[in-house]
This record gives sequence, C-alpha cells and structure tokens, in this order.
Amino acid sequence: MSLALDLALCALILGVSLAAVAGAGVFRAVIFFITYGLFVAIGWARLGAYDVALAEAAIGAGLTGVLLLTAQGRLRRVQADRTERPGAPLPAALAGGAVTLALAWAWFVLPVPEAPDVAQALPQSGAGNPVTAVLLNFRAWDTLLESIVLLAALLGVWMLARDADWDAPLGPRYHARPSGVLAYFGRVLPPIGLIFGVYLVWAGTETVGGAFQGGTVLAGVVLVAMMAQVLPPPRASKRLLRAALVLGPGVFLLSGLAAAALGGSFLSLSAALAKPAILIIEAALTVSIAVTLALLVIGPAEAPEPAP
Amino acid sequence: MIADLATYAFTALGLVFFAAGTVGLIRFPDTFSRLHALTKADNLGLGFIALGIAFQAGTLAQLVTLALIWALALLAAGAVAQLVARAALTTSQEEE
Amino acid sequence: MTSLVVLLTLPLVAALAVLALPERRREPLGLLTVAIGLVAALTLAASVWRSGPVLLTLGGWTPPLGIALRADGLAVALILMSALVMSAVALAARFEMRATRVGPRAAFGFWVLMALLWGALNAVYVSRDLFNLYVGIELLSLAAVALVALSGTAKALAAALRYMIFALVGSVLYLAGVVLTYAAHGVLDIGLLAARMPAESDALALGLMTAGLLAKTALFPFHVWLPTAHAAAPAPASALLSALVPKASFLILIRLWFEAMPDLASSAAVMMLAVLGSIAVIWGGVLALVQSRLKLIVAYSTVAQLGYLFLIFPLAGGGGSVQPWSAGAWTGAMFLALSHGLAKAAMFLAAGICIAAVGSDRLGDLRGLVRHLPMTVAALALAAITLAGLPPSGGFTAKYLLMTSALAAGQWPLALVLVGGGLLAAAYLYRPMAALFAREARIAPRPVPRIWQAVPLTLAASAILLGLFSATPFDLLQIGRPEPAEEGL
Amino acid sequence: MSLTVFALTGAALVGLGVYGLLALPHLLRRVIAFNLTGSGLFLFFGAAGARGGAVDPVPQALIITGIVVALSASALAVGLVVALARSSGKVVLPDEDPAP
Amino acid sequence: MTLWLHLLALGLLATLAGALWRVWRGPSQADRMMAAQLVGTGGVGVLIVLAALQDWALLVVALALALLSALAAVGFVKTQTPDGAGDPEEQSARDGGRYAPAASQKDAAT
Repeated sequence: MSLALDLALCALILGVSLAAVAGAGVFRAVIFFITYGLFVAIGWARLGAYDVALAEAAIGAGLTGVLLLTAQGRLRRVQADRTERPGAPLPAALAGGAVTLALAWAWFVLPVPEAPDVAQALPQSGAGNPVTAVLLNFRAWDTLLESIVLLAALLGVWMLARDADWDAPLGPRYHARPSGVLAYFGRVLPPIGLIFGVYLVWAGTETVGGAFQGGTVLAGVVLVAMMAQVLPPPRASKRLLRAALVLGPGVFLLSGLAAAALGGSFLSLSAALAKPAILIIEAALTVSIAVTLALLVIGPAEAPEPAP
Repeated sequence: MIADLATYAFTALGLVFFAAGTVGLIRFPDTFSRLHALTKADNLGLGFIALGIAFQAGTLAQLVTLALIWALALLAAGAVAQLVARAALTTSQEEE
Repeated sequence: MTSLVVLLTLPLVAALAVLALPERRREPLGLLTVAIGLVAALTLAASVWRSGPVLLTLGGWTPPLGIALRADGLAVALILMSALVMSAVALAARFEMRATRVGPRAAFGFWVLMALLWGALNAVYVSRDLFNLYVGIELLSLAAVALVALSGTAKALAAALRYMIFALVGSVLYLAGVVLTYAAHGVLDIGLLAARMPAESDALALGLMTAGLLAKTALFPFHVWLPTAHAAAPAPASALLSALVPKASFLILIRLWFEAMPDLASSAAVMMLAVLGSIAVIWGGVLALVQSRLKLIVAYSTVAQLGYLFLIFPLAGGGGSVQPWSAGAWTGAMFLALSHGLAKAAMFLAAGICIAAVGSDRLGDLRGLVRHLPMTVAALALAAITLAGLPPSGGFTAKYLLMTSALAAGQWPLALVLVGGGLLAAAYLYRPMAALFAREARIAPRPVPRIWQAVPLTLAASAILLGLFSATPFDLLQIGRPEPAEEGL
Repeated sequence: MSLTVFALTGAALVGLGVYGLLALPHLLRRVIAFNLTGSGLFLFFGAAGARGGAVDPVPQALIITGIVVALSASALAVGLVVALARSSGKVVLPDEDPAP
Repeated sequence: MTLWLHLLALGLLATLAGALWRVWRGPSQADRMMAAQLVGTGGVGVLIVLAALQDWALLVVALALALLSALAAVGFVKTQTPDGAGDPEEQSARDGGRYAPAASQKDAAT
C-alpha cells in the first residue's frame, strides 16, 4: 500500500515536471513548476526527511514560484520578443537520457557505506536535531559560505538596476486598495507568519525547523506585506537594511573568529556554550536570510513607471 | 474506537468534497463557475480532513496546529479566490 | 594557521563591512584589506615553506563528520598569486573608476563582489571537502557572473546569462558526482576518498564532476561563454575573471584526479583531457588571431592558455603510474597557471588603461600609443613574452618543463601542440604590439596617471621574475605534492 | 523498493532538466529546468541517504544547503533574464557568434 | 486505520491529478492559477494525512505550506494589473484611467 502511494506520488512528480518542460507557454510551465514543488515536498515527507520537506515546501513551492511568476509578468509587460528558436533537441535529449540512465545504473551498483557517526557527536553539538547539528556545528563552514552565497546573489540582482534608478526604492512600486482584500490579507498574515517563523527557528535545534526554513517563511510573509502595500519598499542604501543583511553572516563569522581567538579552532563551539551559541547564530542568520530572500524576489531598484 | 469511526467518516467526507471540487473544476463551463465550485469544495474538504485526523491526534498542540492549518488555508483561499476572480474580470484573458 | 584563518575570513569580513559602512570608507577599506591579505598570504607561504602544509579542521571536527582544510605548496602559491592580482586590481580599480566616471551602483558593487570573489577563491584553494568545494565554486560563479553584468549593457547582460547557463550546467554535473561519491562512500574528504574501497560508480562520479568543472574552466568545447563574458566586464573585473576564476575549478580537477581518485585516471581518459586541451590551445589561438579588439584577443588567449593546463593529465599521472617526467610536467603546468594569472591580469589592466586613454580597444584606435603610454605598452609586451612562452619568463619555464616531459614521455604530438601554441600566441600578440608601436597615432590620448600605469607593469614584471627566480617557487610547489607525481623527480 | 522509486524518479528528473537546460530557448524555462535538475538530484541523494535504515542526517543538511544555493542562483538568473528583456526585448540568447 | 490513511492519501492525490488537468487545459491564466491553488490545498491535506500516518512533526510542514500557499497567487494577481504592481480591486473601484494611488505618486515626486 505504501509502495502504491509512493508510485502515485512519483508518477505525479514526473508528469508535472514533464508538463513544465514540454508544455507550450511559459505561464503554464511556471504554474506546473509551482505544483511540482508541492509534490516534491510531499516526496520528502515520504522519505522521512522532514527538515528538507519543510525547506522544499517553503522555498520550492513558495518563494521560487512567486519569483518565476512575477518574472513572467514582467517579461509579458516589456513585450519581450517571444519567438522561440528551436534549440538543439536531439543532442540535448541524448545528453539528458544519458544522465538519467547513468544515474539509474549507479543506483543499483551503489554500495551502502558507513555514514559518519552523527549520533555519537550529537551530545556535544548543542543541538538535538541532527540536521541542525550538521548545519550549524559539524559543517558550519558550509553554512557560513552559503549565507554569503545568498548575499552574493542579492548583490548580483542589485547590480541589474539601471544607473539612473540606483537610488530608487527596490522592486516595483506595489500598491493595493487600503480597505481591500489584499491589504487585509497583508495585515493578517504577517503576525501569524512571524510567530511561526520564530517558532521554527526556536524549535529547529531540537526538532523539525531551522534558520533557513524559518527565514524562508518570514521572507514569504514579508513579500506578502510588501505586495499588499503594508510594508513600503526600502532603498538599497538604507542603513537598517544593510545592517539586517550583514547581521547573520557577521555574527557567524565573529563567533567563529572569537572561538579561534580564545584558543579553540576556527568555528568551534565548546560543548557547554554550544546550545545558546547556536540559537544566537540561528536567530541572526534568520533575520539576514529573511531579508535577503525577500529582496531577491523583489528585485533591483526601479524608478516608478510613469502613470499610464 | 469511536474516535476511529469519526476519523473514517469525516475524512471520507473530506475526500468527497475534494473530489467534488475537482469534478467541478473539470466539468463546469466557464472560469467563474469553476472558481465558485472550487473554493467551497476545497475549504470544506480540508476542514473535514483536518477534523477527521484530529481524532487521531494525541496532544493539544497537534489539535491547535490542525485548527491553525485549516484557518490559514481558509484565509488564504478566501482572499485568493476573490482576488483572482477580480483579476479575471478586469483583464482580458489571453490564451496561452 | 592564524594566517590561513585570516585569508579565509578577511575577504568575507571586508565584503560585509563595505555593505554596512558608508561610502567614503569604501576605498580605504578595500586597500587596507588587500594589504592585510598580501601580508597574510606571505606569512602563510613562509610557514608552509618552513614546516610543510598547514592543516585546519574547522570547528575541531575531523572528517568525515567535519570539514578539513589544507594549505599545501600549490594552494599557497595560488593564494599568493591571487593576493598579488587582487592588490593590483584594487589599486587599478581606483583609477579606473575615476577615469571612466563609474556610477555609484557599479562602484559599490565592484568592491563587494571583488571581496566575495576573493573569499571564494581562498576557500576553494584550501578546501579538502567535495561539497564544501561545491559551495565555494557556487559563490565564485555567482560573484563572477555579477561582475560580468556590472556594466549593465544589453551585450554584457547576454554574456553574463550565457556564462550563467554554463555555470549552472557545470554546478549540476559537479554536484551529481559529489552525490554519487557520498552515496557510495559516506565521505567527502579528499584524503579519506584516496583511502576508500573503490566502488563501481566511482568512474561515473569522477566523470560527472570532471564534466561540470570543464564547463566552469571553459575548456574546449565549453569555452564559448568565456571570451564574450571576459570582454564585456570592466577591465579590472576582466582581470579577476580571466586570471583567477578558471584556476579555482582547474585546481579542483587536479585535486580529484591526482589526490582523491588517482586510481581512476585511465590512460584513455587522461588522453581525452589532453586532446581537448590541445584543441583549445589551437582553436583559441586561431580565434584570437582574427579578433580586432584588444580585450577579445586577450580573452581568446585565455581559452588557449587554459588548454595547456590540461596537458598535465597524461604527462603527470596517466593511469596513476609514476614516471620520471611526472614531476616536471606537474610543476610546469602549475608554473603556467601562476604566470598566466599574473600576465593575464596585467594585460587586462593595461587594456583598461588603453580604453581610458583613447576610449576604445579597437586595434586601429590603439595605433602609436607607445609614445604616450610607454609603461603600459611595456607591461603588455612583458605579458606577451610570458604568454608566448619566451625566455626568461615564467611562461617559458612552464613550457620548458612541459616540453621536456612531453618528449621524455614520447608524447611528441603534445610537444607539437606546445610549439604550435607558442607560435600562435606570438602571432596573435604581434598584432596589438604592431598597432601599439605604429609610427602614426590616430587618436590623441587622454593623460593617464603614472601610478596607474605602474600597476600592470609590476604584475607583468613579476611574471618575468617568476621565470628568472624559478627555484624558490619550484620548491614551494613541491610541498605536499600528491604522491603519484612525487617519486619521479 | 520505495527508495528505488524515488531514486529513479530523481534520475529521470535530472535527465529531463538537463534536456530542458540545453534545448529550451526561452531563458525563464531554462531556469525552471535547472531547478528540476537540482531537485531531482537531491531526491536521488535523499533516497540514497535513507538506505541504511535510519535516515542519515548529513545528506539532509547538504540538500538544504543545496536548495538554498540553487534558489540564489535561480534568483540571479531570473534577474538577468528580466534585465535582458528590459534592455533588448529578448527572452532568448542572441545567436552564438564566435566570429569577430 | 493505516490502510485507510494510505487510501485517503491516494484518493487525495487522484483528485489533485484531476486539478492538474485543468492546469494543463486552462484556457485562461486565472483557471490555471486557481487549479494550482486547489493542488496546494490538497497538498496540505495529504501532508495532514501523512502526519497521522508517519509522524506528527509533518504538521509543521503542512502549516508552512498553508501559510505560503497564497504567495504565488498574490504574485499572480499583481501581474494581472495594468502596471504589474496593483490590486484588481482598485480597478473595479475606479472607472479605469488612473491606477497609481496616492502612495506611488508621492514616491514619484520625491
């Protein structure tokens, strides 16, 4: 029975992804991709990887979807040339097929190795959730670099502003009828999202959750608030905004350096202090991740379009 | 035992509503009647499923979370349906 | 060890500081950062020189649980070269931005992206963990793509997007290999992988990672994105992109083929890489020959020069067997990477000066510049000597080492490629030289500060010095060199 | 058995994404294809990490990192696509033209 | 009970497949978007069922999904307005003509 469920789920995942790649029309592809994120999140739930399911639900089904949708709207607005040159279907199909076959073959010959013993080191890590322990302690250098990757992407997006627009607020000038449904929604959702996001970070050290998941949920409600004109679009030069962006990576880096200065290794957390340290680092990271992700979706600075 | 029976009954009802919503989505002739059918069905469907599953829950926190999920889905679906309907009204829908 | 931590964190801290601090602090901060970075790189090199590779287990967790870093001779040489190039670029960027009246957007972005790029490079040079390397090259790629798009023209955006697509394909393929490696062995550390029990899927994993890294290193036939991207960026950014960025993915290839899975380097596979490299040398040279803009010539020359690096695979480790000539080939390729980095950065910075002086880099517009910009033209000439592999440059040392090992190995086709590539380089570099040394000038150039002109000259001169004093870097490169190539000396 | 289903689905997704990334001309669709490839790869990885009975947390952590990195790359790519469309009116790359 | 929950999840997935048919067919963008919304709600339902079946921790995932399910739709209605940043209610409230409300005029002035 359980297998039937997984088969049905995987059939849906494949069908939706095929529709996203092969179906005509960009809008349709984007919508199929949004549903794809949802099914994959369910897939992660089936695989028992709940932290990944949470990340996929928030990022794959939430943020990437709105990122692609708004981009599709922008492309239609600038009336971009839609002539689709034929690509190189045959070589591309061969390459894709070869990769699939190779991976499928590999699955059947892969030995089952001995995994690193996370459980044994867990008590010294300061986190009860092994995934959080890996992210924030054992492989903290990855996570630190990853928070910098987010920042680099945001910088790259900001650089796409026109020079004349550089001082303008970020993104389109969203507006909504003050007493309308959208404005109402934009006022009701953020408080709930805020509490839930904070809960995810707080609970993430012990159970499902974490800084990235919490930050993504917060980014989502920030986006809703901005689109409902509840939050005004900030300027890239705003000091508070810049401070929020560097807070997470900054605290992470400084705590790592402090450990090195106090005689430990770079990025080491002494077992006694590990739990509060992880919470502080995660809280700071969450703020930066939330702001960075929301601004990544909002896009570069734009002068307001002249009224039609 | 009674809890299990309640679960069977409510979740089955939920599934029926979901199925009805989907049938409406497929069969109804125009965008607005489809919208109409859909919002009712999926809200009730999710509500009954959450209610049915609630009889299996062991802690208060789980019950509260289930209620919150339904409330959020209701809020989101209500707002979205209204907005999408308006958007469909005010813009000429191009085939794509 | 302290200097290693400084080198890893300093660029990141600098990037965050530029983001958070007001505009007027930006340039002093940038210059201070490169100064500290240069000192730290020298300190680290001295420490490696004295007492061997520097190890660092991050967070105190040893692999397979944690991530280990290791600065060996090769890593330190690249770190030092990068610190030199970064310092030069930072100095030149100050002048360049004033001369070309760069707006506040690009000025801000350049400093942050440069710092991020540097942080990524240092992280990749020393990392021993395959997944950490993935995060590192992603950071590198994103910063590099953003630098390509910096000027904001439609051309630059298209070039950046094409680069982005290749980078995305490359990262997916590399990641696929990493996934297979972890799934088969439960470890990601290069040292632990070397001691693994071979699995059937290893060849596929290595193939996927290699294909991904080739796309990022722009080896033929994955080179199509490189010339337009490198030519579209502002000159200081081009210097970083051409001199440093491809070296990072190449270094990962070296780590994989010589350290993590040397047993998988079958002679057919290594020959394949060398053949692609040879085609890149010839094809890049031919295309450089027909360009009419200085920056494009220099960019196509990067395609060709990167091709040489791949001759290392059959000459220094084919089939994992140790040959008497392996050490020479290995060191030769590394010498080429170093001297190419210095010379190519010098060329792009010099091209930037030319553009600032005459407003264009078309060869026709550069005619007769030697009388107005003698230092810049000297820098271009010295860099050209290195790229063509003429004595006494670092490029000559590199090619000499590669050539002797190719002949010793009986691989005369590779020796022919070395000769042919050198001739081609001399030919495609002759054209800009001929224009610069022409008698008549077409455009009256604007004056360029002498300090600015001294920057590329210093870089180009250091590429020559690398050849004149090759003994020290030669020995430095041997420190911590992987086993298969070691015993041949 | 279930794990095999997920792993093979992941493998198929990777191939589909690679096909889309190489063959689809519309740049936004290429970004979608890239995301399919990435998540297919993660699915494969997740299935592999669940083979040993208990779920290995290391792949999960790596996958979360990978998802965030993929999102960063997608956001920059999407921004580039929109900027290119704004400045040149094109949503496909201009033809490869290595000639001078 | 386990069997029933499996069947329930399967049934829900089957109805979602029906909704996907509407995403494929359209014809209008609003049709596709609303069908995707139904898929989102159904997905929340599946996760709730899986929570009872496997682990109650999955409720957190369902909650995240429910919270963010409206995000895409809000982005969608924005793109459907004339300037790509508006609110469909503004347009039906006014008789066409000007869509820019006070706030964006203020911005333009500064």
